[in-house]
Amino acid sequence: MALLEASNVVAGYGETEILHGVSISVNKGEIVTIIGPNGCGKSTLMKAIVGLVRVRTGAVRFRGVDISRLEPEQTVRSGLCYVPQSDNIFPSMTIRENLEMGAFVRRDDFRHRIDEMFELFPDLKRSARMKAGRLSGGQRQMLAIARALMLDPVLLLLDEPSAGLAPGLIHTVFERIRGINETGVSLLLVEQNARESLRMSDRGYVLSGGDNQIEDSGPALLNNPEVGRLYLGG
Amino acid sequence: MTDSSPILQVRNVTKDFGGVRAVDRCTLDVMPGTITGLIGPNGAGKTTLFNLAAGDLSPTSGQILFDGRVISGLRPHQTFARGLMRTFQIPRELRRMTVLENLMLVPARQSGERLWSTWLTPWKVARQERQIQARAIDVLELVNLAHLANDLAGNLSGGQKKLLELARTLMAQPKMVLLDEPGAGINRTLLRDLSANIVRASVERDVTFFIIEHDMRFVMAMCDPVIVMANGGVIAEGPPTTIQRDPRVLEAYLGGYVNGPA
Amino acid sequence: MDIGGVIDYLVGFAIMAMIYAIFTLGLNVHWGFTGLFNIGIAGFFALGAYTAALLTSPPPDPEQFEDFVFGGNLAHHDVLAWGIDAWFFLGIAAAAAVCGLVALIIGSITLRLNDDYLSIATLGIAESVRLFFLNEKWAANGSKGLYRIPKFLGDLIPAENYDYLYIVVVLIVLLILFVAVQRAARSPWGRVLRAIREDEVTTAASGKNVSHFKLQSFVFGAMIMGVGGALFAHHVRFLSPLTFDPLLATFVIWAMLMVGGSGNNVGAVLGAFVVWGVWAGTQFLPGVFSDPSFRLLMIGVLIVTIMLLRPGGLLGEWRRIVARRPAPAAGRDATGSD
Amino acid sequence: MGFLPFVKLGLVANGIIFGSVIALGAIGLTLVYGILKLGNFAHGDYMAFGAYVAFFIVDGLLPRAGIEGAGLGPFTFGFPVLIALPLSAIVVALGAIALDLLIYRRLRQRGASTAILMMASLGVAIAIRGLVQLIWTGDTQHYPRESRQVYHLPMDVRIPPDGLFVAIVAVILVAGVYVLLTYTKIGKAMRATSDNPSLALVTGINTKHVVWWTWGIGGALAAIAGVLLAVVQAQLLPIMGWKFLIPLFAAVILGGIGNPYGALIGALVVGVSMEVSTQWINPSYKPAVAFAIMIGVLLARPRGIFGDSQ
Repeated sequence: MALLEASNVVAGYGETEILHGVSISVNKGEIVTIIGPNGCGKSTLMKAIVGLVRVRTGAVRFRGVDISRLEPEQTVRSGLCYVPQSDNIFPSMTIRENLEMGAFVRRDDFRHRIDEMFELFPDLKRSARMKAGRLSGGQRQMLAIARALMLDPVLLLLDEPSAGLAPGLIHTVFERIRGINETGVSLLLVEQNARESLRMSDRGYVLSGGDNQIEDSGPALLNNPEVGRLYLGG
Repeated sequence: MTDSSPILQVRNVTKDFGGVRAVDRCTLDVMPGTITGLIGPNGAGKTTLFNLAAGDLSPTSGQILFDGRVISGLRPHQTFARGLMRTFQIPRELRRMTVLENLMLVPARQSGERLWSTWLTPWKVARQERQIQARAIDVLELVNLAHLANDLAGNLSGGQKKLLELARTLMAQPKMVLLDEPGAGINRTLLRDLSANIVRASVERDVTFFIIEHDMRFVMAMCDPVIVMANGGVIAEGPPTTIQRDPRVLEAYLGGYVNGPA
Repeated sequence: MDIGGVIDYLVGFAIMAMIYAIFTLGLNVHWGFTGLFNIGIAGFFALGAYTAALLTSPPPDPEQFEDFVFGGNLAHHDVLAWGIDAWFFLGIAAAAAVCGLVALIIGSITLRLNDDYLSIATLGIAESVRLFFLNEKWAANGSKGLYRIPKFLGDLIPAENYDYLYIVVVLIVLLILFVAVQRAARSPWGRVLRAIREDEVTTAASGKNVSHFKLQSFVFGAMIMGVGGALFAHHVRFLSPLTFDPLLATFVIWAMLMVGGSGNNVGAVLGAFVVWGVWAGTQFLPGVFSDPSFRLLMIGVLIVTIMLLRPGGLLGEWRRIVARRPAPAAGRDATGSD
Repeated sequence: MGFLPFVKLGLVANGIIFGSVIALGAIGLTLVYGILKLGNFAHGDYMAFGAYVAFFIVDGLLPRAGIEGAGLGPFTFGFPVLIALPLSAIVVALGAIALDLLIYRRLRQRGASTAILMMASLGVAIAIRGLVQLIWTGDTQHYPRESRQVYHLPMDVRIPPDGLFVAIVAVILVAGVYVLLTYTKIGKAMRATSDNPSLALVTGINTKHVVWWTWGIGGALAAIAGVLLAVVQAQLLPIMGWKFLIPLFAAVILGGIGNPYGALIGALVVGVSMEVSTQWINPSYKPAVAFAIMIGVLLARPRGIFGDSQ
């Protein structure tokens, strides 16, 4: 059984319907990437899964349980953590406090987890008492991911982790993501940077116009000429 | 067909938000009379560039010229007065006002906007109102919204709000319009109407359009040239067919050969 | 009570209701048309009333006004020197001008900032004006107050018939202001104000200088309130800083606009009559209902109820009443988009 | 001390006492402002209500149980006030939460604008004052008191023992708020919600609880501020809270909206300025001084002296 299974999800904002029935799944241990041209509904799909956008019809099952009616605060407790694309840190709190907020729903002692995060992201350790608002773009992204990892999530949802980063940093971020996956966390990524993310993905989906278009293994999608056509028409 | 001097010139413009650089030494020209497309992956800085040109933001460095004069740093109503109008990605209609009122607001230098003229020269105001209303109805007919003239704008559908945004720009009779994703969230039929309206305005009213759009069919069918932004700067520019075949553009979308070819 | 007494009472009632209607019109310009949140109406009320009173009052009698040294004898020569009671009208105009000036100064500082600041600033204006007239005994006799404020047309009309004259004056002023506000509200000027109320960004993108228009609205509304204050001064003919407590000089006016329907000038006038009628009427009720504190409580509850049930007021905006659809839940839309 | 030789130190001391009362009110106001985006015009009336609830306990309730008294040690008030202080805080805290459930939550769910929220809070302010006047009349009241000698400190500083009490209570509470916001889970959740509400939601923070805590803390601090104000002013008046709004908002704006530490500093600046100004101008102009400071700050630094520049 798939870890996460979204079937025929219809969702949108106000009167506008963005997703017209999208189905995706993530199996345990996988990295799955969703790509597609701007405005295809990738981010909306993420938000629908975590409960920030209401799912109008269709179902989202996580470990077999329907989570499509849960509040975001409840989906987090079930082991599904989400990193938004931007504004994904608490700027006036210190880095350590940001990590503590990530563990908000944990009831056990999570100090060792903070240390683990500092080991994974040494940059953050050096400035643990600094206000997060003073971090650079790349460090912010790292902090946001570390924050989400504080819960030992089963599945991590990352919305465009490479957005707005310098090319050199993008590579580092993807390295880290691969490292996270190796510790047993399954990942669902929405990415603009299709090539790099598909290369390390087990599977990928291409969305366009709020519908599923193609599903294939990561490398196979990379070589599919149809993908380019979906982006640039023609 | 195009003049020799560009109507909009972006000169080495940079915009930082805190630690994030949204627009990075961007330089581009838009020629008068064209329908120029602006495409690029998310976070490329397109909307920020529009905000800078329209006066909603000030650049950190660099200059923007419109019609040969510097406009960067002006406030929105001042860029409007120069003949540059923008629309919003998510329509911002005036909800509790009618569709007609939404349009009648737009024309500049209405004598009735001076408080005293509503008392001292009401006949002048009334005459101008009649003219403006007639024009507004013309524009509404153009975009097929005339039957909704007296409905509250807040009650329009998403697609109709998009048309209202376009109608507002037609009402202003600007020299140039910045359209931010006019096609997002509207259906095929409306999209066709919209394109037809843009082309007509461009030809008949001599308006220059600069359009951010993600629907590639729309861009390829209408825009020439197309400018491609990525990471805050321009990476390619040219006629749509060339852009479509340009490997750099696809790379920008798919994530380039940052560490050598894949 | 004989018929004459009833009529006298009704005339007095109508005068006050109409004066309140003027304030409600001014508040409608602020809140109903522009969305400016003025909770310091009392400040403009007092400023208008004192300005008019000081300009028209006879020179102070040292026996009664120990500290009061303000000139005040400008109008003393002869109230009818110019054929009509020019000083009376000059006083009203000056009241409007002073209120407009204060609004101009405070508005130009606060209106370009966050909207919340204006409301706090209006509170500050109200308190500062009250403190000024309370403490500066030389200006307005402090807490003992100003009395013997002249009647319109002086002693030409016997005191017992003054209300019958004055109701005509107030009615005419109210009519003039009503027409002026109505014209302005329905003109392109009013359209810009309503556009600002709906969405400032769109209005700016339509080429309108938002902060200028907000300032115009704030000044215009404040001037109307000044006129209301001036008319009040010549009606009650006694002013003290205690007259302008927030209850009767600010909150009641808000309740009137809420009841009448913000954005609706007819509603504003109607609301003034209804609320003032209820206010005046309840004093004849037995027990707790005539207690001013109970009425204060009711005004608060009324405002909250209207905010919860009909934010547009009972009558709604003059254009039409439209069923409100629930807005999408705020705050649930996370950041970032496709 | 040499510095500012023209300022009377006694006034500075009074200013600090007064400022600490402002601080208790302003911290609650700024927390509500930051987390709920609501400039709460009823905050002053929460203070007044708290003072009157304490009055009811001291004057009506406790005497029946045989607990009475004034002139505890060096202070004018008696032991009952110490009992009433926490009780009143609890009552107002619960009241503030109840009002949120009854009014503000519904408005938020409807997506009401901040102006509508503020308007509703104005209605609440009026209603509370009406209620207070209805129950306790509009006349001046005071807690049972015995007059006491003031302390004479060096440099001609004289402070009433009550003032000392007020300052100490305020210091303890401000320290408590600091500990709460810095070290406790709910305090951090409050700061996180104020910082980035939608991220707080996906982090698993129960924003509903955060809202309750915010009102609870704001209400409790307001109630205590009200009691302390009644103690230093030696009287209760229904309008005391409304009159206090200007210094409260001035402190909040001075410190940057939503910033509790800024509000503390802002409150001390406002309090000291108001007191020291009496050296040159009529003391009854104190609220106008607070207003002038606020306008001055808005002119120079619209986001407050300690506000972020972003």
